[in-house]
Amino acid sequence: MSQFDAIFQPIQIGNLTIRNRVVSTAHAEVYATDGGMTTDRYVKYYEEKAKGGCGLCICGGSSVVSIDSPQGWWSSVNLSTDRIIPHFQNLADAVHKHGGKIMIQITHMGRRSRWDGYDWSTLMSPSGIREPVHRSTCKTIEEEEIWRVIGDFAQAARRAKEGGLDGVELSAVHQHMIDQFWSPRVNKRTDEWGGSFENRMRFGMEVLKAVRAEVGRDFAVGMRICGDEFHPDGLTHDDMKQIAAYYDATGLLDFFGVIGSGCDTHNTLANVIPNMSFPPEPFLHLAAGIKEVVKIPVIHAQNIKDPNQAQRILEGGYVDLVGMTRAHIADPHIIAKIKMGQIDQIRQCVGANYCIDRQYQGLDVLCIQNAATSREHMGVPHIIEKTEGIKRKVVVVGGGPAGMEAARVAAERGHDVTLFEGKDQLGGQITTASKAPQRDQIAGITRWYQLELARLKVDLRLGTYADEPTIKDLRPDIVVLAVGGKPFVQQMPEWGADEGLIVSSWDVLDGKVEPGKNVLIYDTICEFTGMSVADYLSEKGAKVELVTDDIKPGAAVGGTTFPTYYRSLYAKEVILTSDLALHKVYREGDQLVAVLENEYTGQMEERVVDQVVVENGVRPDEALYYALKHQSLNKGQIDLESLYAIKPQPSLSESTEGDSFLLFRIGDCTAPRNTHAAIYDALRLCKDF
Amino acid sequence: MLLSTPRSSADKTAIKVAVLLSVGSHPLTGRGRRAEQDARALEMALALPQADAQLIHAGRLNDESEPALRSYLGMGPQQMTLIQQPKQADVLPALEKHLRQLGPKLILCGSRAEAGEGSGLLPYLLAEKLGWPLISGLAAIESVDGSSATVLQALPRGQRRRLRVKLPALLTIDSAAPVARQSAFGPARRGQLAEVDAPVQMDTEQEGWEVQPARKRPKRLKIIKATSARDRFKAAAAKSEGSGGQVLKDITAAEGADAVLKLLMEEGVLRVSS
Amino acid sequence: MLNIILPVLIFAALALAVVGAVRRISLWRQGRPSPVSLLAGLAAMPRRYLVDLHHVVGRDSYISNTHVATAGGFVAAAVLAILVHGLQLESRILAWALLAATTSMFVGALFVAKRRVNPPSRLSKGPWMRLPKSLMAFSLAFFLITLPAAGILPHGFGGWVLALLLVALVVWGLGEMFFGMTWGGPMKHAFAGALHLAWHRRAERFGGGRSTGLKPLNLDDPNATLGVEKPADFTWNQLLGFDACVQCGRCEAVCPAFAAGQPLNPKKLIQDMVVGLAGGSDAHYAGSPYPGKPVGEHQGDAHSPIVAREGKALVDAETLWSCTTCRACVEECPMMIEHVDAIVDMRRFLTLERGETPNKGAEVIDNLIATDNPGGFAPTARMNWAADLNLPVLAEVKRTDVLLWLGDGAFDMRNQRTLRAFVKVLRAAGINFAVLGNEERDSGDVARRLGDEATFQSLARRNIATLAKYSFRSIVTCDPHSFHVLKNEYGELGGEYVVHHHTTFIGKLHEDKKLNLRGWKGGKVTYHDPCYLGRYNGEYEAPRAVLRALGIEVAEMERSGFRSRCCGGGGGAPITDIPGKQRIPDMRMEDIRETGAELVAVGCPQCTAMLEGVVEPRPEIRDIAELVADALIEQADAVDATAKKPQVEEALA
Amino acid sequence: MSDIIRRDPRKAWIARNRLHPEHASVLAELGMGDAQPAQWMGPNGVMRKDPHRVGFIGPAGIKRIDRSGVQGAPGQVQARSTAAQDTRTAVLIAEPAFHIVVVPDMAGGRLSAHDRDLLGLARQMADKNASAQGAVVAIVFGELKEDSWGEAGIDRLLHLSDAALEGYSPEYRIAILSAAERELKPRYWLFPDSSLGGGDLGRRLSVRIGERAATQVWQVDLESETPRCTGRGAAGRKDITRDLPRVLLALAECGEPVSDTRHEAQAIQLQQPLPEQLVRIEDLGAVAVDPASVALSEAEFILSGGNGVRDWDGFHQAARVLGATEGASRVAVDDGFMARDRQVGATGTWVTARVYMAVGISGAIQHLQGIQSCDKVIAINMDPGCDMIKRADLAVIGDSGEILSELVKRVDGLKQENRDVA
Repeated sequence: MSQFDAIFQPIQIGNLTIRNRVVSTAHAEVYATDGGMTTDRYVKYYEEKAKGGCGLCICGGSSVVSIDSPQGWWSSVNLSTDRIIPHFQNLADAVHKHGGKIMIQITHMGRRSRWDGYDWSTLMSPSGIREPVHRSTCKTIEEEEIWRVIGDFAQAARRAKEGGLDGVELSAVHQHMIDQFWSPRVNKRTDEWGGSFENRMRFGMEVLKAVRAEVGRDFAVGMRICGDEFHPDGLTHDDMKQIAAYYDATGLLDFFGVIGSGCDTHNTLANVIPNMSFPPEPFLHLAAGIKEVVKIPVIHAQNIKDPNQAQRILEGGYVDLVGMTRAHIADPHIIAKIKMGQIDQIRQCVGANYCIDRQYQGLDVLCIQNAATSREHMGVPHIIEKTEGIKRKVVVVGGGPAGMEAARVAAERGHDVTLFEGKDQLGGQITTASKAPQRDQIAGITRWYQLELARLKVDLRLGTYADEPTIKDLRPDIVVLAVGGKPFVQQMPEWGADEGLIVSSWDVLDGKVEPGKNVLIYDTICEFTGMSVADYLSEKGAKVELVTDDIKPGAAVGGTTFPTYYRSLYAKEVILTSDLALHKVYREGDQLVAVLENEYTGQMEERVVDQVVVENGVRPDEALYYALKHQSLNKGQIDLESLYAIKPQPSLSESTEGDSFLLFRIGDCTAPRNTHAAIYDALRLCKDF
Repeated sequence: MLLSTPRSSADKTAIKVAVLLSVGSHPLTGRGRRAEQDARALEMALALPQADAQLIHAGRLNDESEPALRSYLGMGPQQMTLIQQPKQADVLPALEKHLRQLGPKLILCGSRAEAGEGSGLLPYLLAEKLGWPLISGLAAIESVDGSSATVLQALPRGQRRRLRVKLPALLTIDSAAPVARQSAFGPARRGQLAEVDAPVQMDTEQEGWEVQPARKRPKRLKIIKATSARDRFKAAAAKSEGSGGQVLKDITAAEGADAVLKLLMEEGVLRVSS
Repeated sequence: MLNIILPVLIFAALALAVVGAVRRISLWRQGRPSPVSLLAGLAAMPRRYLVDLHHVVGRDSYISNTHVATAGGFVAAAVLAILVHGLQLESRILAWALLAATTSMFVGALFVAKRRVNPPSRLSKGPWMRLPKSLMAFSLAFFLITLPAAGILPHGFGGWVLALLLVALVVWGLGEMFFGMTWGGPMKHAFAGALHLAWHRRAERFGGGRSTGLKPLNLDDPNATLGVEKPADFTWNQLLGFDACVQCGRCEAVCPAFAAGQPLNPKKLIQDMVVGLAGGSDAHYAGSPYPGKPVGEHQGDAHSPIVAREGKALVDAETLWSCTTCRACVEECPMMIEHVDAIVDMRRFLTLERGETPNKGAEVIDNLIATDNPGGFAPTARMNWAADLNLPVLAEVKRTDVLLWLGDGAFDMRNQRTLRAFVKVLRAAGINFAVLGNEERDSGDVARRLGDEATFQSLARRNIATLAKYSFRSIVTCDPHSFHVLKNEYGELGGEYVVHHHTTFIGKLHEDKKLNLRGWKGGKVTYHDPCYLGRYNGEYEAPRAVLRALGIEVAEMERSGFRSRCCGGGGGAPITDIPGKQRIPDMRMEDIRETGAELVAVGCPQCTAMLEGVVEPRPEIRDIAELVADALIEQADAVDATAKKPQVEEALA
Repeated sequence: MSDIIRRDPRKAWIARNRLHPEHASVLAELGMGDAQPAQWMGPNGVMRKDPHRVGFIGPAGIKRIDRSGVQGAPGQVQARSTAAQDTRTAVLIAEPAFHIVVVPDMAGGRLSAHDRDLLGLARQMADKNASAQGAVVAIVFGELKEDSWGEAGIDRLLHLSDAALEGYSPEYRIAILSAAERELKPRYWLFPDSSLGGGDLGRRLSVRIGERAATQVWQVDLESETPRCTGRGAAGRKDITRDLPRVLLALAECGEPVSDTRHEAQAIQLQQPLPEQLVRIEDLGAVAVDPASVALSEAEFILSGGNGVRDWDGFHQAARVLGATEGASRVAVDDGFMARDRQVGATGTWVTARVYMAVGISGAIQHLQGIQSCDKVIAINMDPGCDMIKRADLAVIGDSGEILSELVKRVDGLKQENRDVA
């Protein structure tokens, strides 16, 4: 059929025919912000995936069935009330319209949540053992409560069915109530709900029976489990095989979703959504192991992002369906692009985990590289339509994320686009970031832009710094400045940047300075760069201490990413020191002495090192902007009301004939933020050019 | 209509080549067809100058097998000898008897049948019974004279090795051999299926076997035996890294090339002999 | 003196013509029998000539007018000359009439002569270069010798010298025009042409009819020849048809394979058949050769194989496999010769008897036999593309209004988009339709064009048996090849159906106001006529009407409608893949680019595949079904009819 | 700066007091001891710390920090955890109850993964009855590079090597195996059912000794009453389960390779001399094949190019001269230097080459995944820190263009020599 025939082989799940083997697996979207009801945003987000060809969407990661499983933190869907039913109907219609199928994951989170919100509920778990990731304490669940929750599961499933969804997935993974009962690590009960294998299985079994009794045979019911908890006292792969076979034998289940790793510690949590430091499909063997012992279809997700990879896994027969969830966040049209033979046009997930790291902070899921994802309801487009208006000459200055996106979008609109980049390659700060160990995959963002800009025939002027005359020579109608910024190491003169006593993190990563042997990194920002520099230098054999005046180094790095940094940094004996501010640096012989001041006591201490690296963020590069600002029609101003409303800039209606032009600046050269901000700046501004 | 130039067995220079043919089965639909490797064996015989190809099938003639058998005749030969054997018969004695009578210099066949046991043992049994040398996995016959044949044997990874074998010999043909020519409707329809009777010996051993559709068996991913949870995790998520490789720094390009060459020679992947 | 010589000459020429005719007829009779009503054919001939044939000739008005004057003049002059000079009927009126006829003929001959000054390359040279002179000799001679009879000049004017000169001219003229007509000169076309029209093997083509389906082989008779091995294996009236060729080269001018530099020239092929039926070599052929093959190296006779197993015979196999069966040659032929029939007949022999279908041909045929589709896909995967569409399947619903025939495009990701689009259109129009699903098989088109009549008939009979199980009013398909086969070639095997191409069907839906379409907003659009829809089935208008309904004004290519240039995808050509100097789809894309179109609308999966195979940048290729589906205003969107549809919609899943 | 007092009376006191917990570190700091401290007073009166020095290796071999000051051995913390110890238990089977003979393929002179699976299966069969353990005998031929016989589960090793055994010598080998059959009377014979090698030898032996071999075996059930095995039939479309015969031709993954035990691999020899052999099959040697005709996934030797390749013509020439199949990294493909079907890695083709030579490829994680089953990896790269170097068995740091052209010169030279000799 094609090189991807295994992907496009339909499959039966229960009575349901799924059109292909690709699933968007359950994740918390943080869009059910209307008290746990699925919002317009929520519906459009899934509709886009269905429109893009996704076979099955399982929405609502950790959607709760009971009133006392609080959904506050990540705004999960609330199935504890019939109010949800009409919302589900909207959702189901939107997905079905495009031939997709949609199910929802339902659960009682047990101890795995936070109590300090909404109804301030009391958390419960089989034996009242605290859960570390959420820092949550809980009570021991009582028999009456067990039966109530079992009934809640059944009612939630009924609501999903009445809402027109195609099925439910019972979450027995991530240490929710069902697998809390399974795991002897947290189930210390001595009654019929704990102890022996059968007793530990009882709660899940009763849930399954109750759900099945409520929804009948003609509605898909699956279960998501883990293939190995990787906890010393947790469930092993063999345990999980036994459990899977046990539930499979009931004949009540229609599918299993299997992932690797438990996640009730920060460290294991990072395995569940493997970031770019992991190899492709690291835990496939666990899912394949489960598949060996069960008869029903098995879904596996975890670092499957590429069509070839998906085809290989499916063709190999390891599992029946592949979850490509982050792949769909990065490009909801991935399936359509595979079908259209546009493999090179797929915006491939790079595993930056911006999406999931936001979610763990209770923020809505967004994609680092695709600013249209989950903004469909606002009218931010995934597919840029050609303009029906005049074709313009657009000059973009700066080949970082903002500039690349601006050039791409303007070119998709059909304009004549020239992109200037001072370096001899595209990417801007992404290139710098990709130099660190474990971070090379982030260059995938640039890779996509490179292919797209070539496809769209953007006139790329690499290695060319655009100055005022060069730009005006092109007689542009629109100039977009995306020149980014420079490391801001001059903030404190005592640091000695001007005397050459310190170097910037960029200098190190870009290879402009040789790595020292004994290095102090001072990081005021506590995001990726500081950690990356520490990792990079220690990888090169340096003795490294990473110091911050913040509460901990890497404090702003998300929950699925800092653990992989920690694994690497601790292994290389990098010292992580908090609460010390860099006071000054001076030279002593051929050594440098860094004077550090304790943030809370003012106590000074020194370090003798041979290199001091300062990561103090970025300062916008504004020179070109001010050179052009007053010559431009709009004086460089962006109309914020239009921008935020995803409407065209009013200034676009002005005539740019002759020498006149519009000037906009985006990304870090306006104010230093992150990759997503830069790309969103560009997309929402340029989509109406 | 003479569609091929048949060589009568009276032709003194002709080398008699027996080609053993079986009824194949299409991998997707299971429809009967000429077996891939057997057809290649026949192709090899037909392409051999001076060969007098004798087509032999041991089995049953029925509505199912006839189109498949005729598709060999569609390759040009006018006749096939059909040694009548019932289902579940051990065709070896009948084949042996027939071949001894026929007295070919070469016997060609596919490595393995597409239906039934498909163990690939038959050619070996036959060679053992006849006392002939056997070469398996042929890609080509380069030349044949009265006393020997020079052949190319297909090795794994697309490699080839040249062998010379004393005749008479039995050769089994691999999928690396040239694709069989097209089978044409006209000659297939016209060709003769000459049935001969033969002694029947039933294969009783098979009665104790259980035969089921093949169970899908994915290739092994990783074997992780570690008992500690952390080690299991590490083994799962580890980057593929070698251990103790040799790193040559600060050397000249010539020295580097020498080191690489040495390893290539050791591993035997360089073929500088031709 | 002339009074004596002229009758002798005229009757001698007529006698020689009869001898020539007997010989020619005996050559044709080497062919296989083919039952034709001889008398009815002869009776129909004048009308076929004057109406049907003239319709084709009239496409070139210069030569058409010239031919009317010359041929009309000649026929009249010949009859009158026999009366006036042969039978010596004394009639001034006849003499004047003869003068008028010869004048007309002479004027015509002048125009013929003019065409022969720097003739276009498609015209054969050689003896054809002398024809205008012969025409002039004939007309001038008879004009002059008739002047006395008309009373314009006295008898005996000019004395014996002039008389001798005139006799010489008469001999030349009579020789070429009477004897040459039957023995084998350029004028043979008149004689053979007239009989060819009378006894054409596709009488249906006359009177505005259409006959494009291939004739089946009788496979039940084990002794019947499978296809054509030797010229004598053609039917006698096919041989006659070859003889009718005027070597005008119109076929050559429109042949896509010839233009692409593949070794095929339909005119040369017909001439080679003429060489074959009479015996000899092609050394005397004076037209464009097969690209890359010098003239003079091939020879044959009526009872030798046309294609040699090794070395050269009359024609090389690759010539036969270069044809895309696009019928452009047949469409253009003023003599209504059936090139495609002849080519397929010869291919049948190569495939069925020799098993020499080149390149992927054997594999495709094996796949068709083993899996019922040319790609060798699992027959159970035919409906995979529609897993999310809940299409009604006939095995379940048993009866429907419209049977949607999917074709093998169901296995192709590109064509699946077209099918999905068409399903959307059918649903929007509220049509009661169903599919055969996994019960459908390849229609047999490719097998048949590759000469594998056996596999074609096997597929066709099984399809017919399947179709017989269900009840439906009509079949609709997005594939013109399936369309043609179902409509025109299943009949002889017992399958009679009402079949529509999807564009025709959509056109009707639009007429019936069943579709609510929004206006076209894109750029310039051109339309590419699929051969099997256009030339094979005469449907040029419906696709254009649909495009008009979308608000698209088609920027027509120079070669469109019945003159449309093939995409290169027909007749199994992409499978046999005979190399040329360039690729046919590239040439077609050049035609498309010349219109300045940004998008080319198509209506055939083969055309889509071939044109999309042209390297980018190139205009976008969309099936008409996709354009219509895009433009549908659905209930939900009706509120905001101007909303843009995301392009991804129809790509889907 | 100079006016900051640098004397520290407290330290001076500690230096004198041997019982003071900080005695050692102060001594070191003052240059009076041999260990360096983790913190000390700087010349400006600001405490200087070297956090890398905190703690010491305690008696359990684990880093220990004792802030009570009772214990301390500064300066010893740098030792990183030592390499994992070999935890395999050694197994000696002196008096085997029976023999199981395995005839591994030894492709490239080493035990292949298939061979190891087979040895794992043999081990399982030999160890089934703990009270009457069998010995696994491996019979190997020719020149070999393998050195982990015991780790693969071999108790006895019969290694035969003479000139007549090089190349294709099935009849000679069968004579040897027949002799082994007579002398060892093995309970089972195990062969890898590979396309040549064991697949050929195993069938030959089975007909020679009159045992109907089970072929394409992928599962052996030792638990049932009589041991049974399941193998593929009908071109892989059927599973045939039958009683276990004496000769077994098994597929890859028929068993798990031995990993927990180490065996003796004691060399043994045949007692009886071999009968003279009539040579009916003569090996005329390997024939050069066009590497481009070998599928990337099967290629034995791959030359793969990436971002670091500057001279692509040189690269292609090198591939030609070396007779290597060409591969590429994703970047090289994206940049248009190589075709998409040449891409190696998890997102391209998984390769299994005996030698994989990565030129200018830094080793993205997907790429490394795709080459994990390659035997030997050679890396040529400018960056000694890249992941490919870590993976490589041989890494050369330097300009790839120059190294390749030097290599080409040498190989051309060798070819010339060979021609001259011939």
